[in-house]
Amino acid sequence: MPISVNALFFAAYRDLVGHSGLAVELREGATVGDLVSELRERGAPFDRLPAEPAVAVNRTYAFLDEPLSADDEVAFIPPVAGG
Amino acid sequence: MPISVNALFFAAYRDLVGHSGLAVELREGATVGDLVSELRERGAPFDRLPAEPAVAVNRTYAFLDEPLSADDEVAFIPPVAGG
Amino acid sequence: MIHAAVGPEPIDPAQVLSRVGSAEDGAAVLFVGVVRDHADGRSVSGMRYDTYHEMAEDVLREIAHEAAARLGTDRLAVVHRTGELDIGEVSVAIAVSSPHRAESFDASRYVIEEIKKRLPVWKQEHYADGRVEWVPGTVPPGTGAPMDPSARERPVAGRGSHTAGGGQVA
Amino acid sequence: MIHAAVGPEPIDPAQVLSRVGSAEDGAAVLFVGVVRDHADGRSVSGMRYDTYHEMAEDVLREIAHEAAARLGTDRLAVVHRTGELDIGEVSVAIAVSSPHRAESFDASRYVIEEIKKRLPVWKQEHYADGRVEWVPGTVPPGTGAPMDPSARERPVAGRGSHTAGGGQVA
Repeated sequence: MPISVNALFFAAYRDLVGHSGLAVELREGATVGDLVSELRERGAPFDRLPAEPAVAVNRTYAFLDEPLSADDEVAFIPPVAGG
Repeated sequence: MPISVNALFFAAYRDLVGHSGLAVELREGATVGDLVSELRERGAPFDRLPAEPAVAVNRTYAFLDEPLSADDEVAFIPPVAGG
Repeated sequence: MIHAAVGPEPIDPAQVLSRVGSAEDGAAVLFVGVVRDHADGRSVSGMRYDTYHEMAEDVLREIAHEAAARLGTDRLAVVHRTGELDIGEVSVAIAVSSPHRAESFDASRYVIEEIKKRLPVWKQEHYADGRVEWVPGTVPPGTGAPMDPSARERPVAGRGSHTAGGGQVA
Repeated sequence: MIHAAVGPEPIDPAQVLSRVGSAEDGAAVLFVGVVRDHADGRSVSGMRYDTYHEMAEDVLREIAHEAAARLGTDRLAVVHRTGELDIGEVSVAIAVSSPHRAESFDASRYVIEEIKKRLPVWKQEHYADGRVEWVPGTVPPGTGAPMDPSARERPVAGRGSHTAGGGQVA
């Protein structure tokens, strides 16, 4: 059973890919790293994303080996600069 | 030629000696330490002053070996507690 | 009461300060971050703050609670602004109070340092020459490539201090 | 502009903060000292601040200039109150601003630490039980018994940290 997750792109990453978010289908048991690979393999503009971006899964920072579930929200987080 | 200096007492020292200030005659060339001795030798209440108090001469902190001149203002400074 | 908010409303530092203080407290510290007119020698005309809003309030609240534990009181308020700001406008205000001053200084500093390390906020500088750039940032700890398992148990802050990773776009 | 004042007028921290800031500055820090309702486990009902007024403004101005050198800007304002204060009233407010935050935190802390070390101000606590006591203080560096000549060239701050010398009167 494939699963669908919601990828979100902020700030510089949104500018890079030209999307603020999109749904991506992944095989069951896929990780954040698999999502990144799946997107980068689509070619331009997604191949402009870094191979090892910072991400948050369901609004919590996560490593690339975090497994994903259906409807997870995976945010691509450019280096932050608040304050 | 004796000189006259003005001794000032603040806060706890004013309470100790019961004066906020008084003129004291000293021999020429006397130091702050001589002023302290002169006062303590008068007995109560001045003997309640510490033998080595903090002082300011003309509004600048000074050591007890500082020589005094006529009309100098010598403040006896209890431990400070601003803020 | 701990207060943490992220939003587009202009920030009044005095109002943030008024959220802290109590009869037990002898010290209060207010930190104010302001948009300044220059960066790395370039003249800046304004700043846009973007945020991952849903996550940012969670992270700010988490930072506030960590800081309150150091502070030893729950008198802590922090507000971060979003949207378009002019020079001199307040981007962030942090107010804390505690019985003694050391804890207030420490907690105030902690909040702003952690905001810069891990609050999902990005700023885009508008330069006087009309160009626009995302300000280089910091990779938050606890994300990206997995570290070896021993390191992973306690994310190392130092890891998050470089500015690579697509932080700048002309 | 550096501002340093000692006097009996109530202090408005927001007004002190408004004395600093400029288009160059990205950070401002405001420190506020407040009379609190307890000290060493005893209930306090108020505080009297006495001062050697003529000297205190000189010393405060000197502290302010030293702090401004660390701050790297002249945006520094410090006001110390004198007279009878109730619980919750502001005894001291220090505002600074600078391009970056580290200097503002450092200068703000420097001013309050130096005030406590050497500003000729004394405070008398009024306790809920009707008693009154001078708060134990700090012997300022550079005064009292002469030290050996080598030490004397640079007064050692550590020397001034004890609380002996008649600081308390029942």
